Amino acid sequence: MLSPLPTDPLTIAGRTFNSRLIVGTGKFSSGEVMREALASCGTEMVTVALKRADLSGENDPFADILDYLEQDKYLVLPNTAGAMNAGEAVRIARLAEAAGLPKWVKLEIHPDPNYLLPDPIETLKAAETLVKEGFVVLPYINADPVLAARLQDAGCATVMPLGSPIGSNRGIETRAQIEIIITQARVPVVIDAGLGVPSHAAAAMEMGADAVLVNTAIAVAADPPQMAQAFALAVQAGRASHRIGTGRVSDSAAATSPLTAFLD
Amino acid sequence: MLSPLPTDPLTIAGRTFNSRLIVGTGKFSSGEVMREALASCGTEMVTVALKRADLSGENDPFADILDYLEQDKYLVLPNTAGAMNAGEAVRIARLAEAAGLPKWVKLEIHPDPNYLLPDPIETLKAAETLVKEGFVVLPYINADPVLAARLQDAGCATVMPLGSPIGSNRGIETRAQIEIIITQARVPVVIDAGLGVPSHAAAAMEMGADAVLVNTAIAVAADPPQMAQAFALAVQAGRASHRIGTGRVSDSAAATSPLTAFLD
Amino acid sequence: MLSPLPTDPLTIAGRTFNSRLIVGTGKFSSGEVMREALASCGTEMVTVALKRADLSGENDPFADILDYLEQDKYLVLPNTAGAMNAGEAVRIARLAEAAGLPKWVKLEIHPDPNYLLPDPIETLKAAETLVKEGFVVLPYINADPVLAARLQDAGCATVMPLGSPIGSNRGIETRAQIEIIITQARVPVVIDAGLGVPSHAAAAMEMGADAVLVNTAIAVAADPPQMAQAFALAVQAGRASHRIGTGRVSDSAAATSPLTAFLD
Amino acid sequence: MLSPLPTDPLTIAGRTFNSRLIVGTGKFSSGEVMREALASCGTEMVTVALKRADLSGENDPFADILDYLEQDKYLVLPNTAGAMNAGEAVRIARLAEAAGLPKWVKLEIHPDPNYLLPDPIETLKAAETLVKEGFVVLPYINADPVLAARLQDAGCATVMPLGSPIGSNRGIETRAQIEIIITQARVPVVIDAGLGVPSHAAAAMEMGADAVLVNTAIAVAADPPQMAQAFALAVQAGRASHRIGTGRVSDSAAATSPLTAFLD
Amino acid sequence: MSEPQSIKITANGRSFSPPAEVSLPDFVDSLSLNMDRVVVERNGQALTPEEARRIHLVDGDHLEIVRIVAGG
Amino acid sequence: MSEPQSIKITANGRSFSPPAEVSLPDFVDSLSLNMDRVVVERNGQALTPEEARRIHLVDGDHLEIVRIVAGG
Amino acid sequence: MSEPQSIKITANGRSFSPPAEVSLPDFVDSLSLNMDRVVVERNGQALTPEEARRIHLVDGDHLEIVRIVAGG
Amino acid sequence: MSEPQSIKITANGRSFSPPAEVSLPDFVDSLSLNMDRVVVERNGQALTPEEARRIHLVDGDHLEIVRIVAGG
Repeated sequence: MLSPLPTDPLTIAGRTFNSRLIVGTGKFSSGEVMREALASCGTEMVTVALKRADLSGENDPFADILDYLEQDKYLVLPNTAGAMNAGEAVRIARLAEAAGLPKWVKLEIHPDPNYLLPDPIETLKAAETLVKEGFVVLPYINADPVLAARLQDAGCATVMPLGSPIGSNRGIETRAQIEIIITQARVPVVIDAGLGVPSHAAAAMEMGADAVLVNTAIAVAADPPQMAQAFALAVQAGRASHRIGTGRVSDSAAATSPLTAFLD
Repeated sequence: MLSPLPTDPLTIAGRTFNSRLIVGTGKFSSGEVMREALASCGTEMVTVALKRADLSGENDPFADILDYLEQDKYLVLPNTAGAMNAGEAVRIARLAEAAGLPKWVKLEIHPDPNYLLPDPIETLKAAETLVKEGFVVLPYINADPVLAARLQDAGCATVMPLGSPIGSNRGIETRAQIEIIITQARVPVVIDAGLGVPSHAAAAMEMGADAVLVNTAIAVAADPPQMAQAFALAVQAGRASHRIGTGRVSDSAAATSPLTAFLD
Repeated sequence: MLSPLPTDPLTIAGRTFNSRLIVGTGKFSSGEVMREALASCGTEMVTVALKRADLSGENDPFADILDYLEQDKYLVLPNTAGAMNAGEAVRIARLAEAAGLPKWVKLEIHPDPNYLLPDPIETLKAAETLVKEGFVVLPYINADPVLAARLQDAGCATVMPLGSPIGSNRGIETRAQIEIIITQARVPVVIDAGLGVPSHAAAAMEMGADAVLVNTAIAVAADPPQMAQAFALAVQAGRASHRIGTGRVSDSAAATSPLTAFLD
Repeated sequence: MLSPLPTDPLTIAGRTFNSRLIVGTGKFSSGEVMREALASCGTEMVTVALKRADLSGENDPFADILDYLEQDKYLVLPNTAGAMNAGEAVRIARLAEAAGLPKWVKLEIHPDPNYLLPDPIETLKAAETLVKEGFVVLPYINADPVLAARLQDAGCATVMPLGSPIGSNRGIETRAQIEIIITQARVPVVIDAGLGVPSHAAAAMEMGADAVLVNTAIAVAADPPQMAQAFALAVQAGRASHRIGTGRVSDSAAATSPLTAFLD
Repeated sequence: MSEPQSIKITANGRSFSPPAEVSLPDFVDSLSLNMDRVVVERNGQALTPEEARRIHLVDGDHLEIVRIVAGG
Repeated sequence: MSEPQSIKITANGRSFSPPAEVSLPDFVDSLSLNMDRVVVERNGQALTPEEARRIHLVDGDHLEIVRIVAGG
Repeated sequence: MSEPQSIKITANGRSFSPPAEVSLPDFVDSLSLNMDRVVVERNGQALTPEEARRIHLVDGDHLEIVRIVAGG
Repeated sequence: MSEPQSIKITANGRSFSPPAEVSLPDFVDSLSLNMDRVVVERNGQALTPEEARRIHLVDGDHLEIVRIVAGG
């Protein structure tokens, strides 16, 4: 049994989170599985989406997702997925607030259905409006250091650069850009999208990211609760490594055993 | 607090280990720090080396390393570091056995002092001799699938391909070769050398490695006990991910939120 | 002596170029060296910058760069380096036109002096204005597929995503994003910035880029004319490979010699 | 039209070659296509294999490969593909010599049919025998620096480490090991196997390899003669870049244009 | 006796003709949706549950009726 | 006799006091710059060489005088 | 008169019974192979064309007959 | 009376001249090493502690005296 690592909370917009793993609720096979996965990994922030109600009379799947999310345990973060531009994103955020969700929003505007990559122009425009209206804005962006700096200047609570396209499981393909974003950041940096295995999440934390958001890799795993725990452990490991400071990469080898030639 | 992952023991030569993290004892700042690091990470196998006694009359540092290693908690695995050829390696293994250590040996023969890369010819020769003499042989090798197969055929208990040069902290630079080794292996595959951060260890386990050996990254960290735990968590995370099965890497994106365009 | 590859011209805004290597004129040790390098590599497009005149009375180095550029051989492409926002970029473009340069502009707006990364918001704004005024606009951008699509829709003649930061010689660190940009492009894609060695340029062309822009790697080389040729050869090689179509990457091996076991 | 780069011949075992591209003859669709590809790329060394004659009475395809290889233009290098051990490899080499081929041999011993990875033990054993018999030995090996050093000490004329498995087109997956091999080499280093596109070949030369061997990527291309030329250009480009010396990789950016803020 | 009058409104892009003066909750009911499970935007204005409960629809109203669902 | 009058203008962010009615080419000369080697923006308006040659400066003019230099 | 005697030899792993004293070239011909296109190893000994031409096979001979083919 | 005779031995590559018949433990002591902390190889033969304790050195003996230390 391991002695636990010291706690290392994350603060976003004045609220403290004891877990640096944010979990998306999409794609789980059932509400029960989702609930178990969320509970098992210790996350304290989860995302949800808004969707036009089906007026055909049938019930949507997952109609009652909030029944599966104890709002005292998790900050429920609405996203603006589906918005094609700044105006729609703002309206979605207001609807989420009107619905009684926290006045926080994961701002994502990705017109293109193939790669779901965010639109930098619309995202900045929407961020400026939502910040003015008092929302805590967490924008999902391409790994663009200049855009990240502008969003930070615009009052966003975090920046959430993508590691690779949503659901691609390809990990951090934008390492060089994300390193610059982290260097320049005055707000927490959350790596979102593309983290497919725990080592991807650990690597993100080792780079100095403040948190990661994972959805697909957990939700579609054969065992979501265990995979969620695996990601939680990896996030702790990577964060601890970053906090302690990692060794220098070296071009040659360095012996770990005495090499004094011996035995004639 | 996370619910623990199911235990997933490793068996080498009929002996069961509850941890898949093997720790080298080199380079720690003191015996106390080493002992604490070993205890905190739950390892059950640690390596030691043999060294010509200093006949000048002064005491060597670390003269009493065994005092810091409870042999009921850890399998103490002697290595043959310093051996320049098969003959010397065999003699070192015999000396370790005569000293009362377990009849196990981490076989490492690396004549070159710059890169400490293992000699495939001498390693196979020594392995054949030591297996005949009844040793449990764990050879440290370059990531060479054919050599790994031959050592396995020669009766070695594991193969230990390197990720990158000892102490380099560069992680797994031999991924393609190691994947082949794992595919072909009938004995446990232990990734040894070069793992510099927890994500490297997690990635090794995700690839299907059975265990990892870490020394430098833990021993020289600013806080060895915490870094040891970080590696232990990463190993658990990567192993769980491998056991559960990881998602397919995809070229395009896959939405985690409904994208049905909405809001006119 | 090699038989030449078939010519494979590039067309931008209706103008045809027989070389797919665009060369920046910065950082050369002298005008003579620059002229020789440009001549030796067969480039047909070179960039220049505008700079406030020094009113102190001394002469600037390179005051007479146009004397070294035969405008019948090269399209001289003014860039907007130094512009901090859209307004300044537009004014620089107009000054270049007033000076009698072609009504083309390499649009680059990078407020940050450390990484020289382009500002997506200002770049789109300036592009819209300059296109309206009849400029042929070649925007230098981060590897952002959505931004690239918007600039293309705004009437830009190319998109010029960066491989890695200007002058970093790190090659293509944004491969995944650039692949998407190329897939979506209806205008030529020019990889700009960070190409440090010929293989980087070849790789860009193999990916399907239409051209590359190289400056630092040529200008600061020990032998700029030879390095310029090396890049030109690599661009031809990569382009030919892309045109012919490259083989599939395979997970296993495929024999090139008969392996029918033989010799009893 | 480019001014040609200075010639930069390669010497192996006292024989000079004006091309650093060695081409394998396997897998071409016809002898005519092969002949044209070899001619168009300027190679001066090509490999062939030996194969048990078919005693069934039918003719083998390619029965007359030597008719397509002008031996005054190319050194025809027999390989030992198909040998399962040192003894078979030696016998194949002797048969090739008896057949009147040059007393040179590409030594390759790869028992495993899936990955065709070379056997280090058998390869060294065969090399020692063949060197004693006066053969010029070019061993195909895994990227193992210690093995490379031993083969060099045994009198081999080159070492030929693999970039990735034969026919995989995955390029240089063994970069770190090959860099060490090149650093330690006193004989030419030829990168063999896995080079799938011209940029792979250029990168190998930039690393300091003395030559590359390419077969599959050329032979199975839609247009082998043009692809062969593309590889030849890439090899020249990479070699020139290595000879000139490539720029330092930098963590930040370095401006290529004056950035003195201007325009109030 | 005169027919009860109906009005024309749009909801989620579709046209509906509920009776004049229908309350928003009754209209939502008529779609067999649970008022506690949806959020409504009326003419571009997001409505809290309290507001929504007090609304009576008028001709030309434009509604968006949305749900909170799983999402990443 | 009265002093020849001078005007205040700005060029590249610095203040100058050339004589009233000075021509742009003469002013550029006075800075020991070659008129054929520079491009001038006057009060936000880029000038072609022909235009520039005809300009006489007036009090409060704001100039940017730039050169074409090496750049990537 | 007695039957012409035959011998047993192995070539490329298969058994053959050519007439006694057959020459190697004749044996290779009998396999419809072109002597100029093959190389022969006899009892572990590689033969040059000149050597091969002079050989007569004897009972128990073990041959490998190989060709030079395309290879990487 | 005759001088006590000494013998020549090698230990860890160095020459020593202990008194004849010296026991291995006494010799190790004389090097200020703790017998319980070392392992000894004599003439290529690794010795267990029990064996080591019973050994008396003879002229020409070749010893390796090693310790167990930290190592990776």
